[in-house]
Amino acid sequence: MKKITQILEGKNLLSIFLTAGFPTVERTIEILTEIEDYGVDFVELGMPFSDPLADGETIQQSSAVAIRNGMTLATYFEVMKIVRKKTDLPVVYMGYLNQILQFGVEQFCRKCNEVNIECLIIPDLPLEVYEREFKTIFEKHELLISFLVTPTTSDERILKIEELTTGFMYVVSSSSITGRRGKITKKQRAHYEKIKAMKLNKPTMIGFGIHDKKSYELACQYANGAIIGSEFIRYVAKENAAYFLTTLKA
Amino acid sequence: MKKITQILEGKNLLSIFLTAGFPTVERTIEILTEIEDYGVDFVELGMPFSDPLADGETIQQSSAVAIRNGMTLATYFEVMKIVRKKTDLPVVYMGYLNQILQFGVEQFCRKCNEVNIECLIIPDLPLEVYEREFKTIFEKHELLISFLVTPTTSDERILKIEELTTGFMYVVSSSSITGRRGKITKKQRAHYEKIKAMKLNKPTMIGFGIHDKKSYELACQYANGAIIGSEFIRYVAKENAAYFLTTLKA
Amino acid sequence: MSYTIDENGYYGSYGGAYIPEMLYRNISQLQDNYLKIINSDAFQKEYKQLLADYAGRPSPLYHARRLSDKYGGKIYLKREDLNHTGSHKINNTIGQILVAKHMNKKRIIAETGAGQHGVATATVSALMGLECVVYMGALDVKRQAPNVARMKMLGAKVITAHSGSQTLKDATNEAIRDWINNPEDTYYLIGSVVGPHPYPDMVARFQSIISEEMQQQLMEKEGAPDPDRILACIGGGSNAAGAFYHYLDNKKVQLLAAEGAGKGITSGESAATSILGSDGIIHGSKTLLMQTSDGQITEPYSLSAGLDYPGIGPLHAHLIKEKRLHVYPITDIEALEAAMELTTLEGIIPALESAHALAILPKLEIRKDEILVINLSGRGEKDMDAYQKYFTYLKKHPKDELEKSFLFVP
Amino acid sequence: MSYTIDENGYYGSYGGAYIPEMLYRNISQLQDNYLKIINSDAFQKEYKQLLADYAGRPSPLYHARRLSDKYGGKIYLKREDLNHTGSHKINNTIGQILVAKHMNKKRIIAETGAGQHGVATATVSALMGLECVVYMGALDVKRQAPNVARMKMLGAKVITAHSGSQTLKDATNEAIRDWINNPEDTYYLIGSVVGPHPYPDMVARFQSIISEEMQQQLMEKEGAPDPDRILACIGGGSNAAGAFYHYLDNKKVQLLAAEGAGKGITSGESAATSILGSDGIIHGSKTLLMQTSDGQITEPYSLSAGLDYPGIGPLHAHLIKEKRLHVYPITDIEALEAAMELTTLEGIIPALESAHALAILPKLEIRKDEILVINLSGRGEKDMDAYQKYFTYLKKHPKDELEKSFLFVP
Ligand SMILES: Cc1ncc(COP(=O)(O)O)c(C=O)c1O
Ligand SMILES: Cc1ncc(COP(=O)(O)O)c(C=O)c1O
Repeated sequence: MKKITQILEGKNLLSIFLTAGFPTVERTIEILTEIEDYGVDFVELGMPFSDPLADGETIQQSSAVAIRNGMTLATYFEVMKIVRKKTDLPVVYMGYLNQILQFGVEQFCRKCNEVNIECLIIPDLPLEVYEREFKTIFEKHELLISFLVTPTTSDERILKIEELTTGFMYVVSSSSITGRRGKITKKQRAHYEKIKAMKLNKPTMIGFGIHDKKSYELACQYANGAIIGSEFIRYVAKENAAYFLTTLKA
Repeated sequence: MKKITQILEGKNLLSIFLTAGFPTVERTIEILTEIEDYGVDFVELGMPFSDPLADGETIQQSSAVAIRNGMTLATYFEVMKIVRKKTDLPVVYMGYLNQILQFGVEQFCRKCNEVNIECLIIPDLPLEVYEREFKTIFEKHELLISFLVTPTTSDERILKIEELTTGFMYVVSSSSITGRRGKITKKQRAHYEKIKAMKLNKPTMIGFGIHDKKSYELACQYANGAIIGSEFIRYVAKENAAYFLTTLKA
Repeated sequence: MSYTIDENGYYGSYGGAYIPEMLYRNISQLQDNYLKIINSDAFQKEYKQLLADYAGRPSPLYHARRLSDKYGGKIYLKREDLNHTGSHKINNTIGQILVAKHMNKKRIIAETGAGQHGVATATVSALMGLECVVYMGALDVKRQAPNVARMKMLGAKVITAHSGSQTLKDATNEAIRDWINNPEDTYYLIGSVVGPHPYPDMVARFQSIISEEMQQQLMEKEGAPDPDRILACIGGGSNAAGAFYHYLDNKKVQLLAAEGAGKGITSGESAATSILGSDGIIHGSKTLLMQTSDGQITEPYSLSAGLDYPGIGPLHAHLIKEKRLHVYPITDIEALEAAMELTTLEGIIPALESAHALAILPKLEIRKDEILVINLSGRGEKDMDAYQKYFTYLKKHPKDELEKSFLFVP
Repeated sequence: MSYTIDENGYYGSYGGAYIPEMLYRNISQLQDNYLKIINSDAFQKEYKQLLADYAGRPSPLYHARRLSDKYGGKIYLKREDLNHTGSHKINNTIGQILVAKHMNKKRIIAETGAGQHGVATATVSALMGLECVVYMGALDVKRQAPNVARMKMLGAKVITAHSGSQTLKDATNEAIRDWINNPEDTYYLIGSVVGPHPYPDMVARFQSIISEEMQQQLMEKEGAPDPDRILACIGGGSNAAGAFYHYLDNKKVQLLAAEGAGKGITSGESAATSILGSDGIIHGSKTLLMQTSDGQITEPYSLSAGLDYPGIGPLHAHLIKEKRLHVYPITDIEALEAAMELTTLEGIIPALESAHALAILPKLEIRKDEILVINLSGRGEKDMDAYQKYFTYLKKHPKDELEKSFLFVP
């Protein structure tokens, strides 16, 4: 059984999203090697993209900085190689489809295996295209995949996503791009409740808009854990990430 | 016989055009009372109009100044009343039709009679309209009329103009608005020659573009005399009009 | 009673050709030949083809539903704004440029106010490969800058008129002076139903395509060719003449026009000729014009450069005298409001001139079953500057309802 | 071989819908319903009526004699410049606003480059009384200022996109993000044959009226519906798709397109996707796009805001791959020259985008008896600023023929 799969059986999981190469390549390596000490269960390491459709300003800007820092998919795997010398913290690949296509899907999969990336999130790879074109190859390389579930996803479709999910179901907290702050609304809570009530057979992680202890803990009541992205990056930018993590489980 | 008719039997006639009220009403009166001494045979006293279609910048601007000085058709006749106390120099009325219409044609004619204006030039009153609508009333008041003849006027039409002319035939020197300077061209000379060769039965005066001794004397070879307008006004503006007149017959 | 010219070029007591002798040959050539030329088959074929393929005619007759909902009745817009170059002016310039070609002229001159006639003239001159000079008042050069740029790109020379109020009247003076100076090869392409005979009649004929199409389109859409009322703005009056033309003798159709009242008819800054004008002569034509008691032509004012003219075509003077036409003075602010309204209700930004015609609507009592046609003479791109300024003003002063006309400085 | 989409929304290997799950419901609703909606009689009736009475269709097919004299053959211009709002974009926005109404949407969002699609969207939104938000890159807001003013007056909110190259690509990103944030009541009205399925097919269908009319008009004028070649410019490719649509399977008709080569295809500042692009995914569609070897999308450059896009519609990518379409890269200067030429020869100021299509002419060998149709996608009012600058530059540097592309800074 894969390490990530094991971890995803747990509760109150804390995952963070990090843009590879932000604010510098060195800092990414440092964060990845140290973060486990702060109670982070696994990391989504984002491959920066020039045109991240589903992302808000924080991730857009961190991506622009990372690209300017020379982050490429090749560098991404180099970073992971270095990281792997120090930690076997589970790292989920998160990135848009175009870069994988340019890199070559086969080679991409091999590289993931090499650096022990076990799971992928590709936000602009829809379920249907995955099934038709990518399922076989990802399975061949034993790469798990996680799909998003949003407030607009129908029940029928949630079940289909459940079926195809091999990693976890990424429950998008609200209908929005990444990076929104503010209190978790009644509507969002209803969405959490609905998902919980469906008693899905796959692990669930809630993400988008989780930004403090309160929203993190609330999410944990409904899912296996939560993912903090933009807010974490904001603290990284302020060089205050470690402090931020300590507040979450304090 | 009217005084102007007598004068028009002469040769080498010198006539000047003056905008009434330019540069001031007082100066107009002065010029009119003194000008005979400089060899001027008769004067065209222009009633300033806001939109003088056939006039160049000099007359446009002098007209604007005169209007600003309060020159109206009523003032025009007042000026003439004052002038008439000092001189019986023949004065030809020159002005656009609109003002005469507003003043009332009957009353206009009476006023002309009162101040001994014997002859009219109305550049935008075409021959045909004159014949149809104005001939009777002008004749009733014994007002003479002068029409323009231009280089584009056909021979047939010149003869018709000759027939209707009761004052003189105003031979426009070239196809242009007033105020052009520059040497008299071959084309203009040909036009002069043609007119002379027609041996017209009415007096002729050449005008438009006559601006110095040379062009004046040339015109005199082909007509009864010449009219100086814009150039005279330029000298008036420079307060040098008397000097200019002395150069013409020197 | 008849609304066509007599043999001397008069509509009743208005019209004629009060021109200096220097223009006689050119004008009489035109008088003698224009009907022969434009009634020839060859001319009509070329004219109609250019109207269709080049100008984009017929212009649609658009049922403006949301505007109708607001004012009642069934309001149609005759979409002259969709013509090539953006107004009705092209109908006339296509016609006259063909006349000029038939008369073998090599050089075209024109006056322009809003710049639409200047652009339309520069356009057809380019099309025919003829030299083109456009006279435009200095104030208009400033307030209709986009059109100046277009004329220049089209190869026309734009000459700024600095005299008088530096608007259309003065541009016209300068154009006439140019024609006097260039009597041989030059054709003066007048932009409205003004000037000496035969211009008012010739221009009206070229614009009459508007009402010709209106009749057909209403026939198709309503089963009858006659609307109840036709609304148009009047600068010189060409778009109105075109919109009224085929209905002139049809008394069942009411004719309504808007003129530029500027800051109000009693403000001293307006161009409301029908109210403030009296009989006189302007630009070679006997007509209604704004003038002093002494016969000096008054300097007019309207925010709309195309309506900023102290005269009116002799046909319209005659129609007013005969009570065949009712004229509404429309202030700058009323026109601006009407422009905003059409834009947000129908997605059509009208020319400021055309907005004056729209501004008649709130002044009418409209029966439910009534059919109105508003001649939308042009589009508003050239007026974006004024519109933006008003827009900004309104944002800053939402409460000043009554004071707008004094406070808004364009 | 077929040039229509398959059941998954692909033209050959291009197209599809590569969208995040957040857009799935909206996109699949659209996929499932668009054909049903637009093929209904009620829809077709309303669409056709608005095209005719509101947009001013059919747009003329104009035989450009002087242009033909210069280049040979018989050159027709399809006059999309005469449409309401000034370009072909209105064909599509009228169609999609009706789709949005059928789907009960209350809020319209759009991206725009040249501003023509933004204006066309703001226009139909006003017409239907719907809220409208338009995203526009900061650079485009600056260089197409007249259109920004128009959108605002039409009641649209214009939001400036400051990311990336601050052009069309970035505006599109922002519009997609808005749609993600507003999944309930908002309709995303895309302006070209780009984006996820069904947009490329839907937009192409709405623009296909162009070639539908072309066939009829050529039948009338030439006795046969087929020209020898059709020329169009490609930003995303909607006007080209419309001009080619009914000829796609008719191999006798050659299809030619122009793309924005900016300062030259080797300059590093261009938008010549067909030459510099490779397969990838942009804005939810698999197609040709300009990208780094690492899959980052390249920031494009063209003086023409409407062509300043690093991708191309999937239909066109497919046509290029199948060698059905030949694409010419056209530099800024070539386009400017072509714009000047059309203006002075035919009295038509084209949009800078359309000028790219015209600039193909000097690159062709044209037989005397050949019939060419150039799709004149829009008018040039919005580009007067660039034209004036070039005009001024040429006056100052008449001799720099070869250096122009380096020296002219717009
Ligand atoms: C759009 C538009 N409408 C109306 C006018 C007024 O002219 P007319 O009264 O001759 O139609 C103009 C003049 O420039 C114009 O541009
Ligand atoms: C006039 C005009 N032509 C062409 C285009 C390019 O778009 P498309 O390739 O979708 O026709 C634009 C885009 O704004 C445009 O405004």
